[in-house]
Amino acid sequence: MFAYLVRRLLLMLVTLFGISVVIFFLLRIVPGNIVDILFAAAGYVDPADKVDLEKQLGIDQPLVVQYLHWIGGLLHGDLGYSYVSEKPALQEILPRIPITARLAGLALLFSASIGIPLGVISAVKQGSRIDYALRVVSLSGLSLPSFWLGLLVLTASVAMFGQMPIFNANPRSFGEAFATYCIPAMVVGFRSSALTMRITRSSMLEVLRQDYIRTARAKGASDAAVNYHHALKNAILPVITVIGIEAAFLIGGLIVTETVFNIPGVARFLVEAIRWRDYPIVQNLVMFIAVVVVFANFTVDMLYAVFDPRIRYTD
Amino acid sequence: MADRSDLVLDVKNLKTVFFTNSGLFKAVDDLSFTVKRGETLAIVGESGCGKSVTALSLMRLVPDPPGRIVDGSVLLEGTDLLALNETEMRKIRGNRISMIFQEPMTSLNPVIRIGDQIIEAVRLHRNLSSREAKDIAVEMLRLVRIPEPARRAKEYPHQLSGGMRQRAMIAMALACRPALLIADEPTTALDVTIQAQILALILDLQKELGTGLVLITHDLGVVAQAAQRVIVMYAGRKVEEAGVEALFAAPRHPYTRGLMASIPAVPAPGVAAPARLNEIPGTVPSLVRLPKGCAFAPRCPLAVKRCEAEYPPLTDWGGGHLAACWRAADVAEVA
Amino acid sequence: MAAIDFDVELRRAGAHATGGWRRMLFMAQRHVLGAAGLIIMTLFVLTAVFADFIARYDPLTVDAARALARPSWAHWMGTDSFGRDVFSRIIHGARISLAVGIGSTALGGTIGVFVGLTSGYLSGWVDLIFQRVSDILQALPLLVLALIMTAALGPSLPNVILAIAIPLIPTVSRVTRANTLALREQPFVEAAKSIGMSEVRIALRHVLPNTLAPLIVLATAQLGSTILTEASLSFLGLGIPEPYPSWGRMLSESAAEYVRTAPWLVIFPGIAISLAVFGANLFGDALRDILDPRQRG
Amino acid sequence: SEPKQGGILRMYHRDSPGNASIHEGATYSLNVPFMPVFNNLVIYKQDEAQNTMDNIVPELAESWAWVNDNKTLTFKLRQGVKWHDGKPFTSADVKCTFDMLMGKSQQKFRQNPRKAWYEQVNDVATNGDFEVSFNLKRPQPSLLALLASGYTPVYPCHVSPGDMRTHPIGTGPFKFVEFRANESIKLTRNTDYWRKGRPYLDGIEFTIIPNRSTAILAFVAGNFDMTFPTEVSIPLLKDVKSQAPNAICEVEPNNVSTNIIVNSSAPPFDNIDIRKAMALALDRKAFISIMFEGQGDVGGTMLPPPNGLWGMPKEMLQTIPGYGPDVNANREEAKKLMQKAGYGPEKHLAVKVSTRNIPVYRDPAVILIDQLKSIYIDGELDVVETANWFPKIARKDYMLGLNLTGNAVDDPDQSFYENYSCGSERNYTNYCNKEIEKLFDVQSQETDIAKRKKLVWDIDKKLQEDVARPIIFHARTGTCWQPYVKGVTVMTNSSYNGYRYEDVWMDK
Amino acid sequence: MSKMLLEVTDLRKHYPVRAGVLRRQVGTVHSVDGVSFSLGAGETLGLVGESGCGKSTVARSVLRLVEPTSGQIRLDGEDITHLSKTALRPHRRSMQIVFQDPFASLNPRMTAGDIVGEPIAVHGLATGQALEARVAQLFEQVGLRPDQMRNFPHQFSGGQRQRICIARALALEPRLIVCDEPVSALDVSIQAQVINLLIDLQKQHGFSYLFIAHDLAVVAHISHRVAVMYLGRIVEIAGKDELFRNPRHPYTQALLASVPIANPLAKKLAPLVDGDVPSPVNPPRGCAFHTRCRFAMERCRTERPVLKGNEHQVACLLNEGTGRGQ
Ligand SMILES: Nc1ncnc2c1ncn2[C@@H]1O[C@H](COP(=O)(O)OP(=O)(O)OP(=O)(O)O)[C@@H](O)[C@H]1O
Ligand SMILES: Nc1ncnc2c1ncn2[C@@H]1O[C@H](COP(=O)(O)OP(=O)(O)OP(=O)(O)O)[C@@H](O)[C@H]1O
Ligand SMILES: [Mg+2]
Ligand SMILES: [Mg+2]
Repeated sequence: MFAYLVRRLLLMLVTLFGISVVIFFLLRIVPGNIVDILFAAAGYVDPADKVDLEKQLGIDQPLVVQYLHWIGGLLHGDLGYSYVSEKPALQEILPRIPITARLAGLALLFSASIGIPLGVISAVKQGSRIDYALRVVSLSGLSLPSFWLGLLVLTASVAMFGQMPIFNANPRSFGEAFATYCIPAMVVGFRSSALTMRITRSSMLEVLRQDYIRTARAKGASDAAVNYHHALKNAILPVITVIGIEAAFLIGGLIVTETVFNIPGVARFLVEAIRWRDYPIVQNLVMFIAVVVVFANFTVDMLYAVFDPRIRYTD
Repeated sequence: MADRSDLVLDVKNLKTVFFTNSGLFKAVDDLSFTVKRGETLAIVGESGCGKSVTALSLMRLVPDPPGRIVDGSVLLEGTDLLALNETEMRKIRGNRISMIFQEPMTSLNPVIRIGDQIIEAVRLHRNLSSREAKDIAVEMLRLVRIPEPARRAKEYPHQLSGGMRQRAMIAMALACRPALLIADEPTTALDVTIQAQILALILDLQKELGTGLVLITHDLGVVAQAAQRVIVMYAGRKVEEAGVEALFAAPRHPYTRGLMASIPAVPAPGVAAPARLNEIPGTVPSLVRLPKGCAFAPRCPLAVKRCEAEYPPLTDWGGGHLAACWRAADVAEVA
Repeated sequence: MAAIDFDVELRRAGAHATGGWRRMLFMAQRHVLGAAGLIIMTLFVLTAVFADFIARYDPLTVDAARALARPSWAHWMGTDSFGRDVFSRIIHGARISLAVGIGSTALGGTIGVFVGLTSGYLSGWVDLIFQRVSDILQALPLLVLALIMTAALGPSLPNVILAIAIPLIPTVSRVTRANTLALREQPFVEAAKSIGMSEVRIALRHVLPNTLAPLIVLATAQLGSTILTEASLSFLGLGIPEPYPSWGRMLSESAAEYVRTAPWLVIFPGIAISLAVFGANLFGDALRDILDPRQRG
Repeated sequence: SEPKQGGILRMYHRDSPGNASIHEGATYSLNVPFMPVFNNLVIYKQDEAQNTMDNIVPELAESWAWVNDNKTLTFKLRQGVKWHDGKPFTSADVKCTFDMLMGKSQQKFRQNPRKAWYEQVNDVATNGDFEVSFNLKRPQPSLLALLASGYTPVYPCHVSPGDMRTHPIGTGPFKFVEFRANESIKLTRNTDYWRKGRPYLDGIEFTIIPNRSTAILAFVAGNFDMTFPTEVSIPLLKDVKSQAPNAICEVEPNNVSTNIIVNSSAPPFDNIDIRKAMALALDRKAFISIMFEGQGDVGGTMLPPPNGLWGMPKEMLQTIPGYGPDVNANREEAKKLMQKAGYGPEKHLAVKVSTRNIPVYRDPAVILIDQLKSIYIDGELDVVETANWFPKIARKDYMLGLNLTGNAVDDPDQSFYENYSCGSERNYTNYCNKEIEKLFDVQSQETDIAKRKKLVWDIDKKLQEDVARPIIFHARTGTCWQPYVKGVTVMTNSSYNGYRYEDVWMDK
Repeated sequence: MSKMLLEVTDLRKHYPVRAGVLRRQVGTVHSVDGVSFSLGAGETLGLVGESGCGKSTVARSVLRLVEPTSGQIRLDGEDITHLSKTALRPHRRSMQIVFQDPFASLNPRMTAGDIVGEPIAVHGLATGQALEARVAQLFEQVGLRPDQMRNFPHQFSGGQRQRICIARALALEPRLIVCDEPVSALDVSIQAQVINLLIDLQKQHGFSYLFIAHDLAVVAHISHRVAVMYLGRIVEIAGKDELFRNPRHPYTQALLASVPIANPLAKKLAPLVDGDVPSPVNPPRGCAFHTRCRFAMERCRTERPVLKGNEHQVACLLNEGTGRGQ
């Protein structure tokens, strides 16, 4: 087990290193840099100023040097300075993380707490009207562009309550907290709950065909015991994987949702930073997201071992 | 069939079909038999002839859809199982009637400890504390000769070898001391040396508990060693039934006879070159398009016109030796 | 025992549906939703192919005089602020959206299959590298990658397709790899080896065809999500640019300004997107049921 | 009713400005939130809608005078004014500010987009702590107009340009509190403001909402007291009106012209005939009707009257090719020119129309392409990301570009020099006509307004006839606020100058 | 033993068990651990043993479908253990394999005709009409109708599928056919058909079979000589009659005693051994069977017996290496 952990961590480091290379050089391939943008915003460029500025920001140096500089800093906890705001990147990124984390957490929670039970019901009642209805609803969840769903929710909220949930970093009341976090989380979670439901359903169907389910029935176990005790315990494994993968996809959904609901989280910030070619922000944020995703995958693997006694990472 | 009170199981005209997209599968067709207390009834026949479906029908576990028991009655200690509702049936399953499945590898829930799976079986039918149930579980494991039962109870199925898993299955099936145990090919997936151990174990326990046993197999050797009475099935139907000695001494149905002849035996000394086996030509018919008459007729060396037109009735040839063959009388002569 | 109508039961099980057409009809009945999905998809594909004949107006012609017309007989879905016929734009938009959907799925799928097959077949170093690369691609969120790609390449149809295709590669290659590894152990592959067949030929003739079914299912599901990704990219200003009438852009741009004042500008592209994605998913689901041998009843 | 003290004005912001330093930016995204932090020497009267010379009032200066044959502009400065950090304001600050703008000081701006405004200024001299003079190379009456722009705040000497980008210090009615990129900007009342009794508001809070529909919804729902100024498009205005009928909305020109930049240094547009044909093919009315439902203005370089001070009269405008009312006739003529250049129904000219990936750029480009179809030009839209737009234009890597030009001050000096003088950084088209350039100087020195106007009209007409940078239209946009917000003035010939907000108050 | 078709000497196949940070090998699965045997032309060698004892691994190694860890495989006297893939190709024609599972052995997406024709096509032995004719001939040879060539595997019954597999193996006219449990998955009544077919084919063509099964009776029926494997090793090898008449290894005896005899009057089953087969990862030291052997002596725990004897070889320390007599 310990050896396995170390090995996994090493692999994770390799992956993260790879990501750092990819993201760093990918960004440099993207035409246009912060200097261009700054001058575009000003509508003019004085070549001398441009050179000065490039020097000042250090983007005149060879890429490899820049890369080593970045990684070196990263290892010391120094993320550099945002080109745009000129504040330490860490200071820009850190306060936004809890916001997105809360959203993502709530969305996952929502997705699991809706998706899993509905998936079980749908599988148990396979072929029934309920099954069809649930499948159609979940599919419509998957078919709505998320910005569109978000806008609909906002419009409906204004039309019905004359109010719009506007982000408030320090909600004063439950209502505000609900509006700030839960509604957007539900919009994001709706889509992934549809996914969770589908995967739960197919996983359950698979498990329900297994011999040991028949054994449980032969013991005289009730339907509920068979479905939830014997079947779900086995069916949950692929669901965990999907929820883990969802964690990565969630970031994409959050970019859009944070934009629609105007939530100052990391996802939207990332898009802005890409637009501004604010490399220190983009690089570090992407690295942060990658770390989260990689750890999410790792957690999923660990959860697997918890839920499935057959998996005991001994090697 | 003298003493009715001694009957654990009385199956009459059982008919189970499958509605599939290639047609109607008559998996079990008009099957009747009885099992006495402490008796072992073997059901033999080749793959797909309806042995497992028979077992599942007794348990009322035929998957629906596509399967359905469409006719007959199953009297277990006098109660017609087919007339019970699902809740009542659940009280009987695992309690008065229980079953050991073919695949010990897949028939145990991989994510639940062995002990807990047995405990569940006990507590479903006995009003016991979990402590007491646990003791019973360990006791059962000891009974099926699993070494260190208390430790093994805490293990998961994958930590056990195939033979041990089958023992655990047996422990689970017998935990409530059922009146009838159905063992559906309990040793097919195991090696010969392990098979011998498991068979001996089942028979011992059966004797000990006085349970009626339905032993399903396709291995005539196993039948000969274990059963008192035998049913031979072919394409969903019972084609022959007899006491084990009578059957082996003088099979009345050409299929039974062919089967016995085609099984390779450990050879008698002195035969140098490999000898051809007696084979039954042709293939097992599909259960959808069964011939109108005797299903075995196309492969039968004795087949006559009548066989193709009319299904032969089960006839008693004396001493409870039943066979369904127009030419049953000639079989013995030919053999 | 209740009387059982054997004929009804058999009909329900599809026993009467033998032979080509009747079988297909039965499948359609059994998988009503899947058939609906197939019909939707087919309609969209036909629409895309015959857009020039179906559309009643040029989708790009601007006409100030008829701007923002409500849906009417002349303009079934109204016109946009440029006076362009929304119906014609949606019809032509089918081309774009399907080009994005099918194009990126096909591109990502093909590369993914190649990578997965090679990786599963060669194992060793190649496999290790491919797997790390796909780890890397997978840890970069799809939308982020697409964002950077479109930013890098500029928003044009091929670039958007490429940007959406790349994140598909790791998913597809993983599925292919897993299947390949499983198939390599199959006796029929060993049999092919034992007759002295070359590895490449085995991979192409024995392994690939047998991984196709799950891949087709995956592809249909991905098809829907690529269309949605394009819409999201459009919303973030990085989708297919004007003048191509992509559904995503039609929706995201008019959603901002015309939800209430000219709702037809929002509703129809919205329906088109959802319907296409819905159709692809329905069809994909049914395909999975049909192609998955374990699902057969 | 009497203005009331108090309340925080909540406004959304369309876009996160890169930094907080007005001098380093060229977008009113900076002016709106940060003008309230500063004072100028002089300023356009904030409660007058039209910026004119007559509406310029003193601010940090108490008075000004033109001396030395109109070659020196002297300001007497207000005394007792304090920077927000408590340091006293003196003439040194003024000198520092303009020296830096002219690139003469040690410290440098990261960018200095309006350096050209001070081309004619020799130096800025102080005379004691409270007097400064601008010494000019030649008379330039409009310098005062430039100094009155919202783009020309006075910066403190003792704060570095870098700090001004992140934490601006001014003398204005509001103090900077915080700026969270992509999130919010907060200002609070400067209790020490030199103008007694002002500002009325306790503070201003901007919430940055780049997504327009979200922003408008939030305004409609009452989350904001005011929209971002001049950001409400005509269709959205209708939306606001229908949902919040009480809201007050004004639609005014913002002195931003939408124009076509033509790369005349490379084929095909090095051919004047093709340029002319293109100009003739424009149907400006159609643009305006599509983009603004009719509420826009046709004009030349200068914003047309009545809102604009320098625009050509209508009659004169219509004599310019392409401005005539008969679009079809114009296009017939255009076709002839095209045929002369070798194109026709069989041989179309393929052209790329480059523009930025923003609707206000893209939409007119789409219309343009459609209109060019009528004269055998097949346009293809080439959408360029903001980051690449300017380098691309600078490389002359385009044929036609659709561009927006905002004029900070409704004054010919600002527009002409910046956009049309040879070698100017922002002369994207490299249009260079020495004769016209001479005329620029002539009008610039002219002190008689009427005469100057004539000169300006002639220049403007010539520029249009040369198809240097055909102006398509001048846009109008809306600003909305809740009925209880009072004292808001939306300026009608500039969108850069009216955001001091010291007169705004809330009646609630 | 001069004219041997196949000679296997001290064959070993070890699979590494990897673990740890660097995926270092921490253990070894001793799937096959020193197996030697030879097979003459026209001869059938039966190989029996419990599940997991390495029978299939021997089969695969002989065909070089897995690379043996060590040892030597000589086909017709030529060492093929280390031949390259290309050099091996011509030899592939001499040896073919039939697998246990007739369902998984056939590519579900190819027609039966294509499957059987594939080896011929791959070796370029025939094309077009000739190929078709040859396939038809093979079909007839294994008792299938040539018109079934166009059918797909799922349209055949289990026995028929195994015939297709046999036809495919015959296509290259090999001299050695390795049969890895070819009848285990078949119905009892079909099993006899396939065994008879194999016997008939051998009579016609003089093939050699390496015939693997776990059913002693089946092996006994078809083989000339029988080898018994236990945990990766051959523990006893002898002529069929000799082995059944006079099994010397306690394991062979247990196997024989465990086969249920299809005669109700015969002696009832008495399991001769207890417990399960040990794991091949950590095979017991000494004699691998000592953990289950009723006759295990102290010596068995430490000393590993080797095969001894001439015609009847046995690896047992009892009776000075001759095993336990009957
Ligand atoms: N779920 C099912 N759907 C359709 N047909 C079924 C199903 N289960 C069983 N059958 C059919 O019923 C027939 C009898 O099957 P059954 O499992 O009882 O055979 P068996 O005698 O137990 O064979 P084996 O020895 O292989 O276990 C088979 O021909 C099979 O096709
Ligand atoms: N690729 C492999 N990697 C690791 N171990 C393997 C591999 N293949 C086989 N083994 C192990 O080698 C041992 C022998 O396997 P093999 O398949 O040869 O047994 P067998 O005698 O054919 O068994 P069966 O009767 O079940 O077919 C087993 O313990 C198996 O787990
Ligand atoms: Mg069965
Ligand atoms: Mg094997």
